[in-house]
Order: sequence, then C-alpha cells, then structure tokens
Amino acid sequence: MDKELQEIIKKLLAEKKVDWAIGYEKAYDELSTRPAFVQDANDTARLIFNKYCINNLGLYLTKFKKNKLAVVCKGCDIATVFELIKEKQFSRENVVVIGVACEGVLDKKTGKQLEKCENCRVKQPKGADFTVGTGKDSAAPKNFLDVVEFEKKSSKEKAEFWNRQFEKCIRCYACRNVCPVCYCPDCFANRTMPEYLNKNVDAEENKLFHMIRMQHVFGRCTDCKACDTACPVNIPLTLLTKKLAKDAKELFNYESGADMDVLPPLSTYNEADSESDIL
Amino acid sequence: MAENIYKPHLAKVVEVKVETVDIKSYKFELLDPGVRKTFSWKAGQFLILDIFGVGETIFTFANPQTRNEFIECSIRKVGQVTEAIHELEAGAIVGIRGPYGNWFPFDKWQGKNLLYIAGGVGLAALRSPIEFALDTFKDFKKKTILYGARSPLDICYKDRFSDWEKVPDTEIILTADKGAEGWKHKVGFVPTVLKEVHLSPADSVAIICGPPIMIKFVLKELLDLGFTPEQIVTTLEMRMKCGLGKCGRCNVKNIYICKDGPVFTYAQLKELPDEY
Amino acid sequence: MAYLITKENIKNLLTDLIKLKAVFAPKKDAEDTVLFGKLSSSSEWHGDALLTHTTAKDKVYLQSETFFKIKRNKSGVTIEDGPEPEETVIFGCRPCDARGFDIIGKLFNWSNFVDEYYTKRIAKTTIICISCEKPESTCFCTSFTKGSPVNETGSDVLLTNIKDGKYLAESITDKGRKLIGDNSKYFTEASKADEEAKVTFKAEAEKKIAKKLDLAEVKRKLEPAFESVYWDTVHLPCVKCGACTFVCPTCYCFDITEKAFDNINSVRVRSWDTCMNELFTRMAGGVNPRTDTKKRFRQRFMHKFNYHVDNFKEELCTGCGRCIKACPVSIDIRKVIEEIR
Amino acid sequence: MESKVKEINIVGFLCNWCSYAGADMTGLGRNIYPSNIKVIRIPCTGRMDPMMIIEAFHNGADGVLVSGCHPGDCHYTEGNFYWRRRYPHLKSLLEHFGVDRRRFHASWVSASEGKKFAEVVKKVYAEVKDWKDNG
Repeated sequence: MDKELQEIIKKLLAEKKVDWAIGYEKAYDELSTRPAFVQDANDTARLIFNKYCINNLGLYLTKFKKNKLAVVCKGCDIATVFELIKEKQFSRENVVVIGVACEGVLDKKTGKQLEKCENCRVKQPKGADFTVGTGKDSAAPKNFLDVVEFEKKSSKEKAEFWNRQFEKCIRCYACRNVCPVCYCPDCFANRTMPEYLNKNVDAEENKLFHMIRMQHVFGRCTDCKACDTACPVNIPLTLLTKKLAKDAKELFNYESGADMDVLPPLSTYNEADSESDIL
Repeated sequence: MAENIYKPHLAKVVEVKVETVDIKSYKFELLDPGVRKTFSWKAGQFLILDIFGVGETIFTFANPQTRNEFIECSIRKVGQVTEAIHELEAGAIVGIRGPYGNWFPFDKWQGKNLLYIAGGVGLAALRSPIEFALDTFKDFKKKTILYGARSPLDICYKDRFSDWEKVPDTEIILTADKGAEGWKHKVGFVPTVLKEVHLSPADSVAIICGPPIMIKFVLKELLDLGFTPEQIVTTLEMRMKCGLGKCGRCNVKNIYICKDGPVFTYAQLKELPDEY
Repeated sequence: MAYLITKENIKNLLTDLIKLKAVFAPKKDAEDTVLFGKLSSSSEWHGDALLTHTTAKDKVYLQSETFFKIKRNKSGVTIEDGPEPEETVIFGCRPCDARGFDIIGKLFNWSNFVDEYYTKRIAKTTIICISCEKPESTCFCTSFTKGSPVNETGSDVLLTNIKDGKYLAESITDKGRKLIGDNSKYFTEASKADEEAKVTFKAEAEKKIAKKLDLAEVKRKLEPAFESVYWDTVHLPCVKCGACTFVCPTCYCFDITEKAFDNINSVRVRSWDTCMNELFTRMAGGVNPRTDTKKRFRQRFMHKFNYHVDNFKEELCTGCGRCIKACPVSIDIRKVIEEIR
Repeated sequence: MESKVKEINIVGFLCNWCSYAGADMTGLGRNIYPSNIKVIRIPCTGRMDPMMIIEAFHNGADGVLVSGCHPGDCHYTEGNFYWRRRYPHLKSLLEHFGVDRRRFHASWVSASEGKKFAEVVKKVYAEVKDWKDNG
C-alpha cells in the first residue's frame, strides 16, 4: 500500500501537477507518525500510511493556499477538505485528494483505537481523486451514546465536570491550531481591542475560550478529533465536538463535509424553521 | 529581601500636552518624596508605565537627567494601553518602574559633532539625548537635528525648537514627507534630505531613531557619506514586557534588548540576526 | 549522607508530610492524565508513570502568578501584595524536572534582578526526586553534561529504587537534610553495598537511553545556521501551538498582563507565554519582527541550544522529551537539532 | 467581591427596530416588570454575535434575553431568520457546558407590544430566579 501511495505522489510531483505533497512519515518511534512535506519526486520513499497516522492533514490546506497541493486523506479527513472548499478557502482544482483506505487509527497517547473509528462509514474514502487500498465500512451508523449519556447530567454536574477539565487546560492552543476549520488569521483569543480573553489562565477563562471556539466551529466541525487527540492533558474535547455534530444533525439535519450542495447551517435559513422555544 | 522588581512606584499625572493628532506628552511626579529623590536615569534609558486596570507598556524618558523635575514621556496612541493613557487627565495616578536599559555614551562623545536624525514619534526617544547635549553644549561641537514627519501637522515638540535653536552651534532641519500651505521647511523623506544637506562624518556621531524603514535608508545614506558603523548609534524598539531580561520576548541572539540595549551602535547591530 | 527507605515508609512519610505542607505528586485522573496534583492522601500518588503529562514547573513558577492586587478609588491607588506562598513538597518528580528548576532559577536571578516570586516559592519548596529505571523512547537526558536518570541537580532529596521496594535516599541540600532529619524514623542508614547498588543502577539506567546527542556539535552547527535554508522546510508541519513550550521544564518566557474585575479592582498577573505565539513579539501598531512561522520555530531551537548556552553555559533543555510527546504533529526536537545544516 | 445579597442580573439584547421600541412602549403603557434587566441595544438579532452572549455569562450575568422583530418583520428582511437558527444551537451548546437552559431566552417583541415585553421579562425573571433559588 505504501508503495502504491508513493508512486502516485511521485508521479504527481514529477509531472509538476502539484507543488507539495503532504503525507505521513515515521516519527520518533514505531508508534508515531508525523506529517511529511514532500517537494521532490525522488523523496517519496519516506511516505507511509498505517494505523498510527492520526493527524488530519486537511489542516495544512488553508496554510498553503497559494500552492497546489496533494494531500493524503483518510476517509474522515476528506470531509474536512470538502467543508473547507465549501467555505471557499481554496478551490477544488488546487488540491489533489489522495484517499487512503483506513482500518481505524490509534491514539498515540493511549494506544487505543479512536472511538470514532468504531462506527466509521468512510473506511473506504469517498470523493478522492486517487484511492489507495480498500476498506470495509462499518454497518452501524455513528452513534451519540456518550453525548446522550452526558446530557442526562444536571447543569450543575455538567459545569463541575467542565470546571475540572478546564482546570487542567494549559491554554497551549494546540486544539485550536490543529483544527482544520480554525483558520481565522486573527483569532478572538489574540485580540486586545477589545480583549475577549484575558491571558490569566484559570478554569473560567479557559472555559470561555473553549465555549467560544466550539460555538465558532459549529456546523463546520467535522468531528475529526484532531483537537481531542492533540490535547497534551487529555481534555475530552470529543464530548464537545460530538455534541456539535449531534446538534447539527438533529436541529438542521446537517452533516459537515457530507454534501457539497448544502450550505452550512448557520449560513442559511428556512422560513419554516422551528421556533418552539422562542417566547 | 530586596525590593520587588515588578512593583511600580505610584506617580501622578501633572500635565498633559497635546503634541499632534495622536501624540500627547505627559509629565509625571512620583508620589513618594523619598523615591523622587533617588529615582534617576540617563538619556536613552526607558521606563515601564503602568496604567492600573489596563496594563504596562514601555516608554523612553523624554527628558534628560539635566531636566529631571518631572518624569516626561511622549506617547503615540497605537494600542490598548496607549489608548488608555490618552484618556488620562492631570491628577490621575499611574505606576512607574525603572529605569531600565543602557544609555547614550555621551562621555565618549566629548568634543564631537552630534547629528540627530529622527522620524515621527522617534523624536520623543531622541529628545532626552538632544536636550542633554544642549544643556551641556560646551562639551560638544556642532549639534544638528534632522527631523522628519509625515506632514507638518505631525511635527511634535514644535514649541521647543526655538529654545533649542538658541543654544550655540545648534541647527534644526525640518522636513515633511508632504508639504502644506505655510510650510517653510524642506519637503521630502529624511534620507533624501540627509543627502542634500551633506554632513561631514569627520569627528561626528549620528544618532538615529524612527520607523524601521527610515532607519534602513538613513543607514545606507550615512554609510555612503562615509560614517563608520561605530559612528552610528540607534535606539531599538522591540516588544518588551519585563524590562529585566527575563520574559524572553526581546531576545535576539544572546542579547536581550531591554537589558543590553536599547542603545546600540550600527557596528553592534550588524552582528545581530535580522530579527528586531 | 545516604539512607534507605522502604516503599511502605515512603507512603507513611507522605501521610505525615500532607498534614504539614502542600504535597504535590503525580496523580492520575479519570482521563488517564497524570499531572502533579495536591495530595490529600498518600494513596493518590501514582508512581507508575515515568513522566507526568506536564512538568512540576507550574508548582513553583505558576502558569498565572498574581503579582499584586490593585484597588483604584477616589483617594488613589493601593497595591496589595498577593498571598505568601505556602510550604510545599514536590514529590516524585524526575531528575530532568528537578534540573529544570535549577536552570530557571539561574535565569530568575540573572543580572542583578532577583525575581521575588520565584525565589520565595523555591525557598519554601522541598523537591523529592525519584531516579528513573526505564526510559521512554523520547528520553535523551544523557546528552547533557549534567543529565542522567540519577542526576541530583535541583533536587533536595533523591530516591533511587536500588532493590525491589527499597530506595536509597540521598540528601542533596540543607532542605533535604532537614526533611530526612525531621522524619528520621522512616529512614535507616545505608550500607556501602547499597551505595554501590546505585552505581550499578546508574550504569544500567543510562545504558537504556538509546539517543545521545553531541550538543557541542549542535551548538557549533547552530551558530552559523540562522540564515540556513534548513529552516525553510523543517518548520512546515509545525502548527505553532504552545504545547511544546508549556510542557517544557525549562521554558520560562512570560507575559505580564492585567485582569480587571471592575472599575476598582484588578490584579497584575504574570502568565507563561511562548515564542510560538504570534503575539509574542508583535508590537502595538502591528510591527512584528517574527511574523513568519519559520522565524518563531527557529527562535525556539536557537534560544534553547545556542543563545542560552552563550549566556549561561548550559542548554535550555533537560532532555525529558515531553515536547516530543506533547507535539500534536510529533516534531522531534532531537531530530531537528541533529539534522541542522 | 461584595458580600451583599446579589441581585439577579439579566442582560437584554434588544433589536433597535422592534424590541427596543417595544421596551419603550412598555414604560409608556405603565406596565410593571422586573428592573433586573439591563438593556443593550443591537442593530438586529441577526447581528447578535454568540460570542457576546457567552461573554455575558462569563462576566457574571445570571440570565440573557435576546429579543427581536417577529419573523417576516425584520428591518433588514432576514436578520431574525438567521438568529432563529443560531439560538437553539447556542442554547443547546451552552447547556452542554453547564449553563442552565432557564438562563438563556429569546423572544419576538414588536414595537407595539409593550405589554408583551413586560410579560417576557417577567417570565425570564421567574425562570432565572427559579434557577438561582432551586439550582
């Protein structure tokens, strides 16, 4: 499979169809990989794909807008690419999507398979320009059992839970910076006039940051778990991103990155939208 | 234990003076008479001004040690803290800590010609070395001040020029990027004017402060005129927070601008990577 | 002077210490995160993990330290000092963490400016360090002159597990001697053989660390490398978060800001900052000498292995390898400095 | 900061064209309603940045009410339609973070519905008070 992947990229680079190819390479030990940037057609031998390839490389698309890119995507990462195209962050012509069949990836910190991989329906990537390997999609659809379970808590219990989590937060902004849809050049957290977020790191300020970030990515977040796996102190951000996915589905029947023709939920409206809760 | 290095002395705003649309000059007086007596600085050093409720920022002393009745600063409105400063009125309480950094080595410049080149609010940083040299004018030969601003309206310290010119051997050359009606001085960028007036590098020191782009071209012009890198002195601007060589942001090579600077000769700057 | 202490007695010692002081030790939470947390009972100590997810740095050099409280009212401004630090014990950190305190401490006492907050806290903190038996794949402490799995720099007491459940306890400083003296009932005198066992322990532990870098060579290569094209590509995967610097035992850069509660009350706060942050060097008005992500990436390595060595004759790194593990894109600090050209 | 019994604070973001005028009308019509609401005028509910609502809760607001024109009556034609989508999602997300659903409300109040505005504020106040008293 690696060979096939390398050949495709080699050809793309040799034929100057792309300026850069972004894939994965082995990192510091057998269990870790890192994003690899390849510019030279003779440099593709280091590219690999395995179950440790956890990063969502769609992240780099907004950072290298001026270049033509080939990017290696797992089925789930393709949703990110489409969502970004929908947001007109770059044009489809400028990116070559190389889909790789994936049997699920492992979190490098726990060594366990990501929860999202259990009920994955895009093990065989869809919508890619090239596809490497074949994968068998799971039969069961994505479920929100853990979110539903969490929703049963009282608001006081929820607040206590998050306070405990955000006390751990060191505000390194890894979650924001690895997020493919967090591409604002001027993040609210960096603004000083007015100042939305104080530099003082405490549970309340940290919570404010996460609340605003989550609100900001609603309807755009593809629940790719990049933030969750990036967190150096294991804050379960998946509980939040999954909630966003659940709300988008339940309130607006929207799935990020799924259908290119449907606008993101907050960018449009329907005159018949429900207003049961409005006084 | 020694005094807390992060704790400011309280000071009162004594006077606010509008210089231009976005520059105001302030006079501060330290509240504690004991501190007032011991607080001293040298031209070129800077202080950290503390606007309670908003934050701290760094400014150079606008007045030299020879005129130390008050602490003076000229401040351009650019950010969060400076905007809050511009709201201050006489009587307001602020905090001051310092002085920090190095100073202009006037003792080495005895008997030399001094050429000051300033652009925009950069004159605020040069006011203290200018006035210091004027107050001790006998120690130096000719003192030339070349000052440029975007427009005649942006010229600050207008009312000081007549006093400065009264000092023997002092010349002021003013220029504006764009002239206006009634403007009797030069029109053009500082480097161009510098070329026109053609100053001799013999026995001279050039002291520069201004926006980076101006500094870049002035340097080139001075070198063309025959100034050696050791004869050119500038005061650097860099984002600083602590003023103590600890917070790390003004680190360029193994230099901390706040501790080892802000006054550098061009000979020293050439050794630093281009990251300031 | 060396002593012996059993694992059982270590727990008893912890129980006693908890009654008197704030004791911080590795604690595991529901999400399997191991962090230095305040112990309320000795059973909470989680000694199995080699490294905690973040360092013990934040127990002395707080992520957000309140300098003082400010009150503004009609009669003027009053500045009120924050609370005095309490007596603290950091238990179960590793030699690489402990050496971080030594390195940061020098910086905070540098150039005639003594940082009161750090100095006061470290004076009231006793550090009990445990030598490492089995390194992780990211460890590289032996690359440093002082680095070793049994290094004592920065510790007050160093514990080494010389035989199953028996620890050799060495008092390094006066604080350490006092701690052992005050709790002498838990310690027995160590024999010559015990001390020799530590020598064997050291040799074995050091052998297990696979990666050893030639840091003098790194420094020699870094000096002329500022303009190197190497930086143009090596930084590409980096997402410029601050995870690497915030989990680092030696990164010390900070910001001083104010947090206002209302028109009267505010606090002056020092918080960690990172060279990876775009705002780190952005001046009011927008001029930024390090706009480019490449420049910020370069600064981190240059500062750690070049500039800091010029000023302090030691690297700003202890080889704990946390930054490698914390990095969302697994950038390996060892690889970056090794391959520099 | 102060040990006084804290009063309930409700931040009301009212649209300039309908609800703000509606609130004026309430006063003119001498309708009585709780004075705990602090009004901030916004151009349109479509302009209501969710960030400000989150900031309001962060800064200690007990409740937030956003009120605008009835659907179809928006001065900018469609602003409130966008708000109508943002509201349920934001409420759901805030609840997930532990902000009780009794603390965040939205309403439609037109310029002539002074009486309704008083009713809305009374209802919001009652809900917030219920949350505060009973947890």
